[in-house]
Amino acid sequence: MTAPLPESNGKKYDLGFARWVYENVDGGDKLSMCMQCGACSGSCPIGTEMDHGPRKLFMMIRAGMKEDVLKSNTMFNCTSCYNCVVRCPRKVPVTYILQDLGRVAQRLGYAEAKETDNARFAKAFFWSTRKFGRTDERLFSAKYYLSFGVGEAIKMAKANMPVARSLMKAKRMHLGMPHKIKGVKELNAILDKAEEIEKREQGV
Amino acid sequence: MSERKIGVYTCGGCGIADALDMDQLEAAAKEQKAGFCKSHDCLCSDEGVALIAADVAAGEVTHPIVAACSPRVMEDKFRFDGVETIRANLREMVVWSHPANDEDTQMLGDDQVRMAIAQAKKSMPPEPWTEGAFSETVLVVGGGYVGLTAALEAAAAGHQAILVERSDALGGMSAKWSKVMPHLPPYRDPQENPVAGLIAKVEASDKITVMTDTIVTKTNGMPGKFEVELTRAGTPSAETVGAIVVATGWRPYDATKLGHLGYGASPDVVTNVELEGLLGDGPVARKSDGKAVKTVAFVQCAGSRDPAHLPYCSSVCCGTSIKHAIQMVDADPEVMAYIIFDELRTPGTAEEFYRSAQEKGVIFVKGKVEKVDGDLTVTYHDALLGDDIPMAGLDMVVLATGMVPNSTNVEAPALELEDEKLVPLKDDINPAAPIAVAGYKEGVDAPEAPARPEPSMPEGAPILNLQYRQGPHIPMLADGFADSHYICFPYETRRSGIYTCGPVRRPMDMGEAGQDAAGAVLKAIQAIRNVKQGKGLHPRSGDLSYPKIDLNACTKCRRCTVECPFGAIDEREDDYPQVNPSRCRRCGTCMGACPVRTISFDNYSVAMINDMAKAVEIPDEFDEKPRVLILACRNDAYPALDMAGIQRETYSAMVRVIPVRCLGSVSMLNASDALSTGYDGVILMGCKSGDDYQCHFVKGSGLATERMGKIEETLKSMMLEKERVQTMEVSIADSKKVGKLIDDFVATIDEIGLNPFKGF
Amino acid sequence: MSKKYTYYPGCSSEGSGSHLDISLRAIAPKLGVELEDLNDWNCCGASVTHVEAGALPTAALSARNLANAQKQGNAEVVTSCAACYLKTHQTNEKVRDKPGFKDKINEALGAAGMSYDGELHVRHACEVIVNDVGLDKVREQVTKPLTGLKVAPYVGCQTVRPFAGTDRGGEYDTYDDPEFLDDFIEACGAEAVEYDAKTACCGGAVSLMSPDKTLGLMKKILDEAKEKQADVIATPCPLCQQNVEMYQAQVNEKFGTDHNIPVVFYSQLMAVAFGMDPDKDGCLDRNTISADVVKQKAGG
Amino acid sequence: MPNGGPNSQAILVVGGGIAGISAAVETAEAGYDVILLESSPVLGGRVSRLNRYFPKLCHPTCGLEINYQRIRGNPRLKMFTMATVAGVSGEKGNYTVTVKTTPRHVNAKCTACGDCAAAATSEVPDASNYGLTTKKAAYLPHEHAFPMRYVIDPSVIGTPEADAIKAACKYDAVDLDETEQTFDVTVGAIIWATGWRPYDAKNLTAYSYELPDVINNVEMERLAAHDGPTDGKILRPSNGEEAKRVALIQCAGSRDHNHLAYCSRICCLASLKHAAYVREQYADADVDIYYIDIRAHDKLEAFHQKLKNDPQVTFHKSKPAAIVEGPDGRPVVKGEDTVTRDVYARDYDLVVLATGMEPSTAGFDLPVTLSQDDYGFIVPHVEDTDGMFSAGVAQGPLDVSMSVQSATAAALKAIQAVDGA
Repeated sequence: MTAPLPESNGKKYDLGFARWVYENVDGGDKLSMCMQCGACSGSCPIGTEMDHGPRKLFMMIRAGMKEDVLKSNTMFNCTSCYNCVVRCPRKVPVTYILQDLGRVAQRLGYAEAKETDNARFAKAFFWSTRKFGRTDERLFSAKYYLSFGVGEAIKMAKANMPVARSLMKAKRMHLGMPHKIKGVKELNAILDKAEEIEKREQGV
Repeated sequence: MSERKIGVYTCGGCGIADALDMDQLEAAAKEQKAGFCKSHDCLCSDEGVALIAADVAAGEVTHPIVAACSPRVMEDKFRFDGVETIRANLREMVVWSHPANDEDTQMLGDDQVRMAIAQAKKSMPPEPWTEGAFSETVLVVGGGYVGLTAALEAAAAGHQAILVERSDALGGMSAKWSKVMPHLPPYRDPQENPVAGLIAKVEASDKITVMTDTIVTKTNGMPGKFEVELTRAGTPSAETVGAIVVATGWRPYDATKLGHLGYGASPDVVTNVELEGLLGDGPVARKSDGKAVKTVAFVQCAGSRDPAHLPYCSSVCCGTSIKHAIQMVDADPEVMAYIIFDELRTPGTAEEFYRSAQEKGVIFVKGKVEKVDGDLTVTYHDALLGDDIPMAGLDMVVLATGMVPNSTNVEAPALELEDEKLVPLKDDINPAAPIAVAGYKEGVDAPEAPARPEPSMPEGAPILNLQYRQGPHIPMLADGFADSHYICFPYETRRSGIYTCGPVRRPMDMGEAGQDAAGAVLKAIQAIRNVKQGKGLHPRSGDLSYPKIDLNACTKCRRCTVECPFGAIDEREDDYPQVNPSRCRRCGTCMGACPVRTISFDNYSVAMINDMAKAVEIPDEFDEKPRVLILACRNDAYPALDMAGIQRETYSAMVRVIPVRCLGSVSMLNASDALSTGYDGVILMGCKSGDDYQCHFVKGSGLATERMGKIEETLKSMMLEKERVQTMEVSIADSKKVGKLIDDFVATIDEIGLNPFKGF
Repeated sequence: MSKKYTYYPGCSSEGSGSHLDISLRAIAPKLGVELEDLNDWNCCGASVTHVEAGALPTAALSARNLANAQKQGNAEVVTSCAACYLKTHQTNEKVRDKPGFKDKINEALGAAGMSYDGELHVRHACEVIVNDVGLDKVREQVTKPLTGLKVAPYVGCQTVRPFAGTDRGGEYDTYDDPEFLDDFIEACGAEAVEYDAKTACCGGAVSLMSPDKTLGLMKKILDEAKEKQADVIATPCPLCQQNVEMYQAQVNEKFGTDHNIPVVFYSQLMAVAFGMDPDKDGCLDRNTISADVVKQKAGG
Repeated sequence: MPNGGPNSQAILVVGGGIAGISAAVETAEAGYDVILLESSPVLGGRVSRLNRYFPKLCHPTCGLEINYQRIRGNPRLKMFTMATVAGVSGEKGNYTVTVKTTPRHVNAKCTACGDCAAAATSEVPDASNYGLTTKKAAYLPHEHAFPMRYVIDPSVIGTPEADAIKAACKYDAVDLDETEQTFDVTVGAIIWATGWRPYDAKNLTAYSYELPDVINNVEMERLAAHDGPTDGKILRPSNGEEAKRVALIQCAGSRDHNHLAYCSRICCLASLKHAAYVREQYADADVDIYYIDIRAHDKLEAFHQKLKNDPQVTFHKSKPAAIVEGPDGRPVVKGEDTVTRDVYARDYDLVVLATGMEPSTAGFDLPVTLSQDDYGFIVPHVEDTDGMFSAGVAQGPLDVSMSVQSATAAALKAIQAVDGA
C-alpha cells in the first residue's frame, strides 16, 4: 500500500502514524498484535541502553507519538539477539520492526538517528557491500572510523590497533586488495531496483 | 411393617477381629435386645452378603445392622430390598483410629453396636409424600435469548412450557443486537444473531405457550404443584406448573449515573447498548449530526468494577466492545477504534476474538479514563506511557456499561414487606470480606476490611412474588444476582424447584447463557420427575423422608418456619406450621429448631439421636473415663473422621460419634439431654459458616453455633461449665487435624472434671 | 556415502572467521558432507545493512545468492555463519510465505536478469550435523578424544534464534537451552560444563560499533566460563568468537578482571579430535588467545 | 419421557472428573441409566487434587463427597474405573461403544484393608501428588478415593514382590493375571467429559521449570493440601524451608502463540488463591503476581479486590522474560515492569508457573470423529442429529462452576437425544 508518512501534528494517539507503521514497516503488520506484556523489553540483553525499549516504543507507535518514536535510540541499540522474537507470545517480529524503524528514522533525516554509531556503521558496511559485493573488515572499519572525522578516526584506529595486530598475526585479517565479486554491477542493479521498489511502496 | 426384627452382623475383617473381642460385641448386641448377632470374617464377601440376604429373604430380619466398615463404603453391597440396613462403623472409627485390644477401644466398639441398635429401634421406613396431582409443565419467566432457549429445551425434552414475557414482544435485550459474540470456532468474527430464529421456533412449537405483556403476580405451592397467577394487562389467570426457570436477564447500568464519563454531555457519548441501535450494515452515523464516525473510543468498565457503582465485573463488556469495534472497522476500514481498558477480559477461547480485533487494527490502550468532555475529548491516564493523555478529535465515545441483574421487576413498584420477610436478602454473604491471613509484617498495616454491604431491598417488585413465609423474593447474593453460593452446585438456589439462569444469575455472555438455560431446564425436569415420586431434591437426592409435625404439641413458636433455609414451611392462617414437602430438602433444620421436638422424619428424629446417645454405656464417675458425644455432619465432619481412620490417625477413644444430616438438625435438647445422662461433653462438628459458608444446607452450622450460644443459660441452670458444649468447624480436609481437636477437647474435660450428673 | 550441499562461507571466512571456514571444510568430508562453494557469493548484509539499505535491499542481497544457488542445482544451501544463516534463511522463508514478497524480490532480481523461485532449503551447518550426519557419525571419527578438556558451550544467538525450533529450521534445538553444542563437545571426548550463559548475547554487531555498551555482556560470558573452570569456550558463531576473544583485554581493563580464555569453534575441536593437523586443519594457530590446551588434551 | 422404544436409553459419560460426575449424576437423577467411565483408578479427576476452590476457598472434596453419596445411592448409575473408550459405532439413539479396561490387579473383593500395601516393598511415583512423592506399589490412590479400592502398580507384576502382595491379601482380591479387557455397551447418547492436563511446563524453556523451586500451579495445590507432600505447609522443594517470598507467573503457556494460543481462564483466579494460601500461612510473606491482564470475571472480581487489598501481595503487569538460577540456587525472575518500565531481576523462595489447561483430547487420536477446534476442544453440540456432546474442559477452558453448568446442559441434551431418537 502506498501511503505517505503522515505529518506529525504533535497529537498523541494519531492512528495515522500507527497505521503507516503497520502497513509500511517490515514486520509492522504484526505490530497491532502486541498486548504490551513486556516479554520483549524484559528479555533484551541491553535494554538498559535503550530509552524506551521495544514494548513501550510499540505503545508509542500506537499512540501516534511519531517524533518521540523516530528520535528514540531503541532501534539502534538492538543487538539482533532475537530473544524477544522467540519469546513474544503474539509472534510479533520485534527485531525486524526495530531494524526497519531505525532505517525509517535515518532516512527521514532525524539527526538522532543519523548520528548513531549504528547508522554510521551500517553506512560503512553497506558501502563495502556495494563496492566489492563483500564486506572487507579492514576497509569498512576504517570507513566507519572516518565517519567520526579524521581526528577521531585516528584515535579509534589506535585503540583498536592491538586487536588488529593480533588478528593480522593470526592470519585473520585480509590484507591487500579486497575480494571483489564478479557480479558487482549486477548486484548494484538489484540493490538499486530494490531501493526503488521500497521507495515506491513507502514513500520514504 | 409388621414386626421389627433387629439382627446384628459383626464383621471380623480388615483387622476388626484382631483388635476387638467379637464375643463382647455380641454380648453388647444381646444386652440391647437385638434378635440375634452373627459374626463373619468378611461380611462384604459374597458369602457374607449372602448370609444377610438369606435372613432378609426368610423374613428373619427387618433391620439388619452391619457392624463393619464405615457407611461411606460398600453401600451397594449392603442394600437389600425391603429392609433398612443400619451401619455400625467399627473399622474407620474404631480399630483404624484406636489401639488394638485395648479396653477403651473395645468399649467404643461395643457402644457403636449399641447405638446402631438404638437407631434401628426407632427408624421407620419412610413413606414418600405423593398426594394429589403433579404438573409436568415448566414455567419460563423471561422471553429473551435465555428464556427462549429454556422453553425450547424444555419442549425438546418432552415437557410443556409456558413462556412469560413482561414486554409486548419476545426477544429481550439481545433481539436488538445486530451481531453477537462468537462462541464457536474459529471464535474470530461476530456471528449472526440467533434470537429471531429462536422466536420463530418457539412460536411454531405446539408445546410452548407464549404469554407476552404478562408478569407473574403470585406464586404459591411447591415443586410439582406451583400455583402461579399470571397477569396480562391487569387480568390474572391461574396456571399449575411443576417447576420454574427464571431467565429475566439484565438491564444496562443506568448511564445517567456516569456523568463523569461524559454521559449526557454530548449526544455522541453513547452506551454500548445504544450503539447497538446505530449499528447496521454500513458505517455508523453519529447521533448529533449524522456524520459517519471515523474515530471512536470505547471506555471499558463504565460503572463496572467501581465500588461507587457496580463492584463486580460485568464479564461481557470487553467482548462486546471488541465486537462493536470489529463491526465498525468491517463496515468502514478507515475507522479508527480505540478500546481503553484496565484489564482486558476475553477469557478462554475469546482470546481469539481479541486477536481478531487487533489484526483489524483496533488499538487497545491500558488506562483509566478521568473525564470525557462535551467535545468528546477523552482524558485518561495511560498506565503504560505513564502520562495523562487527552485523546482529542473523536467522533464518538462509547461507554461499555455493565449488567444489572433483573432479579426484580423494576418496572413495577416494590412491595411493602414486614421485616421478617426480608430474611433472604438480609442474611446474604459479603463477597468482599477479607481473606484470612496469617498477619502482617512488622510495620505493615492491615488494610481496613471493606464495609459489609447494607442489607437492602432491591428496587422493584419480586419476579415471582412467592407467597412464602420467608418472603416474595428469590434469594440473591450481595450484588443482587440470584445465584447459588456453591461452586460445585451452581443451580442450587434456596427455593426448590425454581432455577435461575443467564445473566440474572451471573454476568455471562450468550454462549454461556445458552448452556445455562439448558442446565436450568435439566434441573427443572429433574425436580418435576422426582417430586412426583416423593423424592427429595439435591443434595439429599432421592430421600423419601420429609418432616412430619405433630401439631398437638406445637406451640406456634415459628422457629421452623423462620429457620428453614429453603422456605419450605409456611404458616397457616391459624399460625400453625404447614410443611410443603416437595419444597423440603430434608436437612432437618426444622427438627433442630423445634423447642418441643415435635418435628421428625420417619427415619430421623431428635428422639432417635437421644436414644442413640443414651445407648452408650457411660462408665461411672470412679472409672475416670469421660464420655464425649460428637454430633458430626455426615457430609464433611464425618468423612473427615473416617479419613482420619484411613490415614491411621489416632485420637481419644472417649468419644462417641453420631452422624447427623446437618448441624442444623441438631437440637439444643440433644446437647442438654446428653449432659443430663452423664456425658461429660458434647461437640457439634460441622462445616464452615459465615460469608464463605460451606454448609450444603446453607446455614446449618451457623444455626448450630447460634443455638449452642443460647445453651449457656441451660448449662448454668444445671451448674455445668459452658466449655462442655462446643461447636467446631471441621472441614472435610481436616483428617489430620480432627484428632487433635478431639484430644484437646477431652483434655479440657479432664481439666474441668467429670460431669457431676453421672449415675443420676 | 556423502551428500552434496551448496556452501555459502560468508564474508568473515575471508577475515576474522577464517578458522571456522577452514576447519569446517577440513572436517566436512569425514562427516560425509560435500561442500560445493556458492558461485560468486556476496555479503548477506548481516544485522547491519538494514539501517542504511532498508529491509528489501537487504533481503535482495540474500536473494542474489539464492538465485545463484538455484542455478547451481543442489537443493540445499548450507552456511556456518550465524548471520549469513539468519539472513539467508529468513529471506528464503519470506519468499515462500510472505504474500507479495516473492514478486518484489524477483522484480529486484530482474534488474540483473535473475530470478528465484523459493524452492531451496537454507540450513545451518550445525543443524546439518545434528539432523543429517548424526552424533554417532561424529563419534566414529574421533581418534584423539579431547579427554579432560573442559569446554564452555557458548551457542550465542542467531545460530538458534529465531529458527532452531521451527519446522524449516530443522527443529534441531531449543532457543534457551540448546543441547547440540554440548553434544558436539562430548562427542569429541571433551567435557561440556553447565553453562547458563550459553545463549547470552555477546552484543553482536553493536560490540563492533560501540563496545562500551556491550563489554558487560561479554564479561558475563567470560565470568561464568571462568567460574565453571572451562579451559576453552567453544562457539559456532564467527561474530561471537571474534567478540568474546578480541574484547577480553578491554573487559579486563574496564572491570579489573584477568580473563585470558581461548575461544574456539566446534569445528576446530572436531578437527583436532578427528586426528587432523591441529594447526593446518584445526587452525588453532589462528586463535589470538592461545588455544594450545586443545592440542595438549588431544589423546594419542 | 423414556419412550420404551428399541433404542438404548442409556447414556454414556466418558470421564469421571467434576464435569463427568456432574453429567452422570444429573442424568441418573432425571431417571436414566448411566454408564460412567474413568480412565484412572478413582473418580474426581483434576479437582480432587486441588486443595481448595476459588473464590470461597472451600475444599473440592466437600462437593465430591455429596456427589459420591449421590452416586452410591443411585442404582441407575454404573461406573467403571481404569476404563477408556476404544471405539464407537452406530448413531444417535444406538451407539455401540467398545470399552477397554486396564488391569487394576485388584478385584471387587477388595475391602481396602491395606494389607497389600503393607506387603509391598517398592515405591512408585505418587500420581495423586503429581509425582512429588512416592508411594507403595500397592496403594490406595488417596484418602478420599472413590471407589475405595486398592491398585497394584504394573511395575511389580511378575516379581516376587507381587507374589508377596497377593499372599498378604486375605480376601482373594489380588489378581496378578488380570489383563486388558474390552467389552461393548449400547447407549443412546455419549457425553465426552475428558477434561484436561496441565500444560507441560518443560516446554517453557525460558522459565527453568527444572529448578527445584520452580513449580507449576497444580503442584502448588499439592504443596498446600493437607494430604500433600508437605502436609499442607508451603515449603521450598529444594530445602524444605518456608516459602515466604513467592512469585506467581501468569500465562505460563497460555495466551502464547508458541504454546497455548487461548486463555485458560482459571489461572488468574488460581494464582490469587495461591497468594491467599501463602498469606494464610506466613505473616511476613510477600507474594508477587506477574500478569498480562487479571481475568477475574463476574463476581470473582471481589476475590481479586480482596487480594489487591493485601499490602503484601503485589501485582506487576509484566510477562516475565526469563527465570534463571541465582547464585544461591534461588530462582530469579527477570523482565520488564510495563507500568514503571523497570527492568527487574528479583529472587524468590518459590516461583509458581500458572500453567494453563490443555484438553486431554489434544494430540490424541479420539476413537471417533468429533467436531474439535484447532486447540482440541470438542465443540459442545453441533447438529441435532448428533447424539454426542461435550462437557467441562473437554469443551473449552472453563472453571469448576462453568464445567458443572456445561455438564448439566449436556445431561439435558443427552436426555433429549435418547428420548427423541
